Amino acid sequence: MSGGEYLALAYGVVFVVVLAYVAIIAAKLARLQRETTEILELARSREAPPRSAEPVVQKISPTA
Amino acid sequence: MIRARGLEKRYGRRRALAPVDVDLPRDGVLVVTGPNGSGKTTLLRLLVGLAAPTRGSLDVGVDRSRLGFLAHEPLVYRELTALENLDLFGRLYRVAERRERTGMLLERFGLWEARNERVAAYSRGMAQRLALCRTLLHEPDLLVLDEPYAALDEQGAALLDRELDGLRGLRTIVVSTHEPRRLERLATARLALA
Amino acid sequence: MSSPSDPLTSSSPIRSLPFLAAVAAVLMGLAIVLALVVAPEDADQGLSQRIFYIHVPIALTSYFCFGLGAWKALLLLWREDSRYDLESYVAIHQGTIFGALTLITGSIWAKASWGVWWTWSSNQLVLFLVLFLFYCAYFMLRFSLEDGPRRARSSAVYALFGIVLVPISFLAIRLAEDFIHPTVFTREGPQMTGTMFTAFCVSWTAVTFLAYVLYRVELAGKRLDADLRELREALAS
Amino acid sequence: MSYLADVAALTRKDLRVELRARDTLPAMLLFVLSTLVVFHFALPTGTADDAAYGLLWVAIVFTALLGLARAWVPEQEHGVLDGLVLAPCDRSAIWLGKTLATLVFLLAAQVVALPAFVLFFAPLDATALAGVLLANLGICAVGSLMAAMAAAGRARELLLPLLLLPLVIPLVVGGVGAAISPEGERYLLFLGLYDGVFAVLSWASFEYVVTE
Repeated sequence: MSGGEYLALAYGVVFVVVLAYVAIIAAKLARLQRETTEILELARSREAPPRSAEPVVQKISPTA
Repeated sequence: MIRARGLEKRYGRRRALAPVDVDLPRDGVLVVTGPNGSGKTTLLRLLVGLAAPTRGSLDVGVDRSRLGFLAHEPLVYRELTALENLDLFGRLYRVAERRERTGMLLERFGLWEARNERVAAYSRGMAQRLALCRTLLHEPDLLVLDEPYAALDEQGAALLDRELDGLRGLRTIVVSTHEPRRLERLATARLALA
Repeated sequence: MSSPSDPLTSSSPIRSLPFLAAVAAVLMGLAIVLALVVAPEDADQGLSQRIFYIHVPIALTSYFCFGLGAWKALLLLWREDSRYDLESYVAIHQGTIFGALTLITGSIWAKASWGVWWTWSSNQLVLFLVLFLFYCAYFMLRFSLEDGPRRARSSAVYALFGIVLVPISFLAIRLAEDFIHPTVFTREGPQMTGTMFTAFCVSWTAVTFLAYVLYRVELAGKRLDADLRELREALAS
Repeated sequence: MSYLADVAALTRKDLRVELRARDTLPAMLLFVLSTLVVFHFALPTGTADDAAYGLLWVAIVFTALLGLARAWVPEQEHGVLDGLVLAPCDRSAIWLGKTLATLVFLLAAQVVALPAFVLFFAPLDATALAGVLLANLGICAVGSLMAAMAAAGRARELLLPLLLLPLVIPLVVGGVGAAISPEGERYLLFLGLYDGVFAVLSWASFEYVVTE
C-alpha cells in the first residue's frame, strides 16, 4: 500500500468510528423515545392522578 | 440525640429505605419494627454512618468513639480468640483498663471459659454474645442493635434483657427487632417501617 | 451531611448542544481541508506524513478527556455530589474511545513510515497502550461494583490513579528505552513550517471540540436515561 | 503516636490471623518457587541473563498478586471490615496495617525466592536487591488499596489483576532496570518517586473506598 492509501485508511478509520458513535447515540435516542411513550401510556392508564412527589413520612407514635 | 428528616437510601435504581423521619432525645429508646426488606438494617447503617443517605438530612449527636453497633454479623475475626478480638477493638477504641473491662464483659456474657478459643469454633449464639461484648466494650453513649435477639438462646436473651434494663435512662438505644413485645417496657418511641 | 443534588435538576442546558455541534462540524471540515490540501507536502515521508494532523490531535484530546474525567472525579470526592460520577464516567469513556483511535491511527502511521504495524520505539504509542489497558480496567471496575456511592467513589479514586499514571509511565517508558532495545531513530516532532503549524492547531482545536460535543451528547443521553428510570419508578410505586 | 499504635495493632492482628490460618504464606512460597522452576524450562538454554531478570519480576508480581487476592479475606468473614471502619481510628491506618502485613508476607516469600533465583539463573547485586525492596513497597501500597476496591466487586479474583497490572508496569521497568542497567541508581530513584507518589495517593484515598 502506498503513502496515500495509508492516509485514506487513517482518516477513514476516524470517520467510521465517529459515525459508529453517532449511530449508537441515535439508537439510544430511539430507545429513550420508546421509553417516554411507554411511561406516557402508564401515566394515562392510571385513573387516579399520580401521588405528589414529596416523601411518604411515617409518623412516630411515642408512648403515652 | 438523633434528628432525621426525609431520610432515604437508594442503591442505583433499588430503593433500600423509603423516606422516614426520626426524632430521638438523649437516653431515649427507639424500637424499629417492620417486615424483612422494609429497610430496618439500612436505616441503622445510616444512623451509624456506615452508609451515606441518598436524600434527606441526618444529624447524630455523637461521634464514632461514643457509638456501639451490633449488626447481623458479629464483626469479629474468626481466626482470633475472644480475648484477642476484644483486645484489638479495645486498643482501637482506646478503652481504659482494657483487660479488666474485657474480663468483666466475657464473664457477664458467659464466655469466660471459651475466652481462648478461636471464634471459628464458636456457635452462632456464642459469636453473637461476643459481638455484644465488643459493642459494649467502650461504654458507648449511643447503642444501635440490629435484631439482637435473632441468634441468642433463652439464657443469652435474658442476659441481654438484664443488660438493657441496666442501661435504661443512661444511654440512647436504637433497636430493630421482630419481637417488639420483649422491649415494651423499655421503648420510649416506636417506628414501624412499611 | 449534604444531600447530593437531584439528577432531575441537571445544570448543563441541552439547548446549546446543536450550536456546539455545528461549530464542531465546521471546525472539523476546515481542519481536514487544511491537513489534506493546504499543508505543504513533507519532503521525505510524502503523503503519509499528513496522518500526523489527525493522529496527534486525537492523542492530545484523549489526554484532555482523561484529565477532565480525573477533575470530575476529584470534585466528586471533594463535594460528594453524585452528579460528577456520571460526568467523570462519560469523560473517561470518551478518552478511551479516542485512546483506541490514537492506537489505530498510530499503528497505521508506523506501518506507513517504518513498515511495521507496531513499534516499541515510539514512546507516545507505548504510553497509550498502557493507558488503554488501565482505563479498560476502569470499566471492569465499574461493571463489577454495584451501583451506588461506593462504586462512584472507587471509580473516582481509580480515575485519579490513572491521571497520575500518565507522567509516571511516560518516565518509565523513556527509562525502559535504554535496555529494551536502543531506538534506531527517534522521531521528535517534525519542524513545522507556518501553514503546517496552523493546520495542526486548527485540527487540534477541531478534534478537542468534537470530543467535547460528543461528551455533552452522551452525558445528556445518560441523564435522560436516569430521569426516565426515576419517573417510571415514581409512577409504578 | 496513637496512629502508629493502631497500625501496629492492625498489622499484628494480620500476622496472627495468617499464622493461625496458615493459608496465604505457604501458598506464596510454593508459588514463587514453582514459577521459577517453570521459567527454567521456559527459557531456552542460550538466552542471556537479562531475560532471567525479567522473569524474576514476573514471578514477584504474580506472587504479590496471590498474596493481595487474599489480603482482605479475613475482613470479609463476619463483616469485620465494617467493625474496623466504625472504630474511631483513622481509616488510613487500616490500609497501612494491611500494606505492612502484605509486605511481610512478600518479603518472606522473597527470602526463599531470591536465593533460589541466584542458584538457578543469575547473580543479584546490591542495586538489584534495592530495586526489589523499593518495588515491594509500591506493589503492596497500591495493591492493598486495589484489593480493597476489588473486594467490594463481584468477580474479585479476576478484577484485582486487571486493576493492578497496568499500575505495576512502571515498577517492573524500575526493577529490571536496577538489575541490568549499568547506571542502576537512576532506576532506584524512579522507584522511590513511584513509591512516594502512589503511597500518598493510596493513603489518602483508602477512606473513600471502604465507606459506602
